[in-house]
Amino acid sequence: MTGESLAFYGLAFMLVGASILAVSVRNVFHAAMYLILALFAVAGYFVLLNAEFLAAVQVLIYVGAVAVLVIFAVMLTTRLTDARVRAHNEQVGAGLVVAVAMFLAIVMAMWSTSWPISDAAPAVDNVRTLGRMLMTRFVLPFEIASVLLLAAMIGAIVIAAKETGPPQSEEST
Amino acid sequence: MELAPVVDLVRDAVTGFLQSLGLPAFVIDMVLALISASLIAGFMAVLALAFVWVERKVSAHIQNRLGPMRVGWHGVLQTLADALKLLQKEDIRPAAADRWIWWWAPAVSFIAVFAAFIAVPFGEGLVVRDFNIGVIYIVAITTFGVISMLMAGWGSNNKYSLLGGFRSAAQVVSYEVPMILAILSVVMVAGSLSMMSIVQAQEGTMLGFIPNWFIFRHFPFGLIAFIVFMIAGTAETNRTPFDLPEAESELVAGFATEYSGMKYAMFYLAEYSAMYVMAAMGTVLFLGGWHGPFLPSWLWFAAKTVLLVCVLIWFRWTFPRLRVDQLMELSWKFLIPVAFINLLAVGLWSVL
Amino acid sequence: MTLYQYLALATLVFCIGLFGVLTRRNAVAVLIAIELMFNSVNLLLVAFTRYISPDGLVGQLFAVFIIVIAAAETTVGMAIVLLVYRGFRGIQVDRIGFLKW
Amino acid sequence: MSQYAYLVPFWPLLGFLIIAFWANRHHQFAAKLATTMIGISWVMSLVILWETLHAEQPLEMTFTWMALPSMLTKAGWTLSMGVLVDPLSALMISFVTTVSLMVHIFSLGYMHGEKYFSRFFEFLNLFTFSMLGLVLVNNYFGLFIFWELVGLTSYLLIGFYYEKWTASQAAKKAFITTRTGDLGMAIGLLIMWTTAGTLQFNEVFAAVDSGVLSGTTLTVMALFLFGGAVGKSAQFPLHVWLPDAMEGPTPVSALIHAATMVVAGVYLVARSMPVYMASEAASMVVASIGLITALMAGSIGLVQNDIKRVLAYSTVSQLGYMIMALGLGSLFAGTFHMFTHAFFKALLFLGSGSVIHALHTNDIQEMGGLGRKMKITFWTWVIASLSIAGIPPLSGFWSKDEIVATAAHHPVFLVGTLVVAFMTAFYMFRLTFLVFFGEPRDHHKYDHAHESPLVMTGPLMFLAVLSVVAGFWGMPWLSHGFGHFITSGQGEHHTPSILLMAVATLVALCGIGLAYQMYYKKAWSPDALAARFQGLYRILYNKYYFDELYDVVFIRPYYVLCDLLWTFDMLVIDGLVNLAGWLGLAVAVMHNWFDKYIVDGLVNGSGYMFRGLGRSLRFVQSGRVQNYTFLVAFGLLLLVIVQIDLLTLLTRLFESTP
Repeated sequence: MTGESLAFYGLAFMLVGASILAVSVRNVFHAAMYLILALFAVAGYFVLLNAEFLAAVQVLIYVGAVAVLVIFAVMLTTRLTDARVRAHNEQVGAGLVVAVAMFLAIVMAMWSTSWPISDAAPAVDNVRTLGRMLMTRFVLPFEIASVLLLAAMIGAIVIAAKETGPPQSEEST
Repeated sequence: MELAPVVDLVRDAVTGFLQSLGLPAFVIDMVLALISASLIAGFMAVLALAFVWVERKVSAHIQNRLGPMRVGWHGVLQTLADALKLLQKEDIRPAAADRWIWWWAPAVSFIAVFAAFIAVPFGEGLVVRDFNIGVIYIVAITTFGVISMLMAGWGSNNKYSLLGGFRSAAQVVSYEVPMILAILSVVMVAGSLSMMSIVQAQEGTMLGFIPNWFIFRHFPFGLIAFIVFMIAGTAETNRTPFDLPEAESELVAGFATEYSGMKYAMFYLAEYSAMYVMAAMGTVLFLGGWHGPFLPSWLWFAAKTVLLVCVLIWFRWTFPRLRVDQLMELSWKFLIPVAFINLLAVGLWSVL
Repeated sequence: MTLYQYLALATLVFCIGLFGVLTRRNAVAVLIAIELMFNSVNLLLVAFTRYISPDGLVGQLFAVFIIVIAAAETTVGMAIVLLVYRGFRGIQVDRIGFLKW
Repeated sequence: MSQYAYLVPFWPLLGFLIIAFWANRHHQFAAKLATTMIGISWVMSLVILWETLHAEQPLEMTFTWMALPSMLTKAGWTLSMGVLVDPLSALMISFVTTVSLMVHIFSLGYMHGEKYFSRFFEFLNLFTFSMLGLVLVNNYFGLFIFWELVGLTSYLLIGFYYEKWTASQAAKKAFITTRTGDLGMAIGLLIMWTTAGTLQFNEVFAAVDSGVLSGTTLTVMALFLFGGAVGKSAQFPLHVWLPDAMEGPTPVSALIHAATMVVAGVYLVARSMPVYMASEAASMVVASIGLITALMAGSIGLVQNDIKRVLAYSTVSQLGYMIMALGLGSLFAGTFHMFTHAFFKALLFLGSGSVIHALHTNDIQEMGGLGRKMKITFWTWVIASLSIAGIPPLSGFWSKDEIVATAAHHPVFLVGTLVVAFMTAFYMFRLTFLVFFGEPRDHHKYDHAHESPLVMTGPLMFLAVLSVVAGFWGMPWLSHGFGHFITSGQGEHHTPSILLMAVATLVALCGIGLAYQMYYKKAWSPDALAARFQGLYRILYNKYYFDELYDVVFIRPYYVLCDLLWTFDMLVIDGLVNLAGWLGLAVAVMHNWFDKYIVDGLVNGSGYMFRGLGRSLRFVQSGRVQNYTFLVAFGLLLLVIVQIDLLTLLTRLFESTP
């Protein structure tokens, strides 16, 4: 039992547990909280996998923005006195079957694949490398991603903003 | 007198002792981490007590009165007495509260700030852990403060609390953008995200007498970045003039309305510690960290951070509170464009 | 730690997310489950980077892109949820059958 | 600049298009845009006028528009289009844009708050475009196109308040009446096309010179062509539409029905001067029609009570003047009067608009004493009235003097001209005294009257200045004045006759004096006069019964004809159609049986089949996102299963088991 495996299994417990709770609890706010926990666990894995920058970005973007957005939506759409409604629809059984089958199938498929595992040492100072790649080889996807963000932002404003069109011109009778 | 050798000495001694017990390496790391954590927690508590007293005294003197005078010399022990009083208070839980979320909110708020202290360099070599992404780490980890406020707002099941939570989330998310942009201009010049490297990049002087701090570099862009950073930082820590989440004249106490006793104190502790973290970041990024002549580095750092904290206090007692729309406009229509242009200018300066 | 453990873990989280997407009635909960799926893929990509091309970092880069896309997706998704809530006074996904027409 | 003359009409067209397609809801923007566009055209046309003043010869640009194959000649016909910048067209565009700009500015104030504010400016711009195009093209065909376009915009603007019954009726009347004249013009153009084979101005004139077009053909063609001018310029007997056109907004009356569009007929005759000069009979008809119109309209104007109608009859009368001068062969007199008339008549109409704006009534019997309240309107009105009456040294005097000088050789025309001058002076000052002097007759309205804002009075003042100075250009003492310019230096040049000037001035002063006695001093009662000459008064008051005459002669028979045709339709044509219908029904009954049992059987059979299929597939499309997602996930699962490499998997399993 090394420190790394301890961390791995601890985080795995946290991640899987939080994920299961996130998709099963009735209260959506609690689900969002479990989602944050799961996101945090993923950030921990990123640290374990020598991707500290990504871990920070994960916390900054997912926890700082996405989760806040989710909580906002929960607060705006669910009233505090939650009506006693079913949390899951009628395809729970079918969904469970497909999810389990999918898990087994993917695991089998992964196991049956030969991965070209490399023993090279992990890159240090990966922030600098990432930045350089973003600005050279991947500059086009980078720009497209920024345009996508802008479009999403404008789209969200347009969709969610209340209708405040120009005043209706009075029609002749 | 530098503190770093002393700290190293103590750590080596503890490590040696634990190794002699035959413990595995990660256990030793954990024990060391626990010791650092408790040190930081104690430091935070003292800090908060001190700053509450400083704030009360400074505000009193700004308003031409005396402030607390009774407990101890010039009331230095007043805050301690208040804290003791809060500790003894009954912990009231609203009947309709969402129990667990209500319980965890102050803890998360404390943990968020607490975790940020790990990356703060209190002096030359005086840092718990020098992450190579230290700046982003601090920015990221402090965003948990928002979550805690949302949790408190939701969990209390109170409309004032909920409104406070909404306001804080909107505010913090909005002001994170100009703050990160202001930080980026420094990071771009320093070429590193590590707090230590950024401080080291500010060593020496320009023209023989101007300290080589980022606030003076690329004049006036460094100064602009600093101003943007300070405004955004004030908003991030929810302090006046940006204290809308807890605006007492509108929302009673905002997200903290339903809290009492120790949990309420926890929010206070977190707020003052966050203020210190913000001041420490300002010091590291713009004011040259621990650099300075004659005095030991940790004293310089302490002096600069206390100065910035005093500036924040000065803000609080000088400016009136903003309206929500003004708050948003200040961020999206003024600070972000300014920060972007500033970033561009610094970048061009660095390239040319 | 080997790649297979990360693969299995990421797959598990992915399938949990899939289950959530298929069964939750609340639209926000569906979005939460989608975030879980995104994260499992990110985890997978970073694990591949670590174990297959530790010096290449392309996987991490794609994780960055996925985070960006997830942010955009959530933004638009939440806006749609708010709009639906405004129009239907509810966000039960199986009640909103208007895609049929 | 002259080579860019085609750009002059372009700006208003651009304004029209922008407003029509994009700016219909932005009223203020539309108005300012329209005004700006006219302003650009105005500046351009002034520059063009300046250049033309110094140009050696007219500038003409032509391109082939379409080539028509011909059954008659081998070469076929080509139809050209082009721009002609000569003194006449340069003069026309300059005063058209001037008046148009003034009217635009005036309308900013006058039409303010209208529901269709932007549409008004849109139409004004379209009109200005059409009018500029009309005077700039170099052939009759293009002229005819723009001729119809101005007719259309005139229709649109007369009927601007189309919710009002009288306005829409007036618009239709104007349109149909002018169309009657245009039919004649079209026939004239067809004659021109078949005999001369061209519609280019210079080629037609060359054909006239060379004798290709001559004799009876020429006379008939010229008279048919003049039909268009009669309709458009409201000459006898087609003058009836113009007074009714006053139903349109007052700025429209100023721009279209006083200064610009109605002089299109005058322009047509002026442009076709060589044609008319070649035919004695035709020019005599033109001159006679002009004189009759002038006398008739002037006499009607004496007794009317609607301020705008008086001005309308005045316009008709003055147009008759111009036509007469042209018919008498003086291009100079006709166009010069057209030029000066544009300014003072536009000014009069805008002034009446200002008065109407202040009082909200058209009836002069309800006005009075306004001179004290509306100083600027009053003084500009007086300047315009003096000008139209022909009092030296205002512009009307000089142009009217030229007409008198032209008519001096024909006794009938000379007397008629002087009578018209007298009547003009009389009715103009009748208006002036009734509206601006004396005691207010309707105190309620008087108390609410006020001077118009600067945006309305500004154009008034500007036009007043022009009404004063425009005439100096044509003073008979100038050797290189207007006459020299318009005829390109080869035209007639009268020796100025002081006697004629004195007589004309005296006549005008007599008219003014009579009006003064009757309506200011009240020395002679107008009512008593009306009572004494009751018959004449009634004829004049009812406008010589022209409308009633047309009603009896044309409209009633037309209705009767329509009734007859309708009856024919009902009985014969409908009978045939119904018969065909019955036959069709019989066939259809037979078809029905076939359809029902054979075709429908097939169709229903396939329908039942697809219904059954659809029922079984319905569950695939539930409209729920999650059902679809489930299907997607299921498909993904299948894909993943395909991806499993069983052999490797089993090998690994057995390897790792021990």
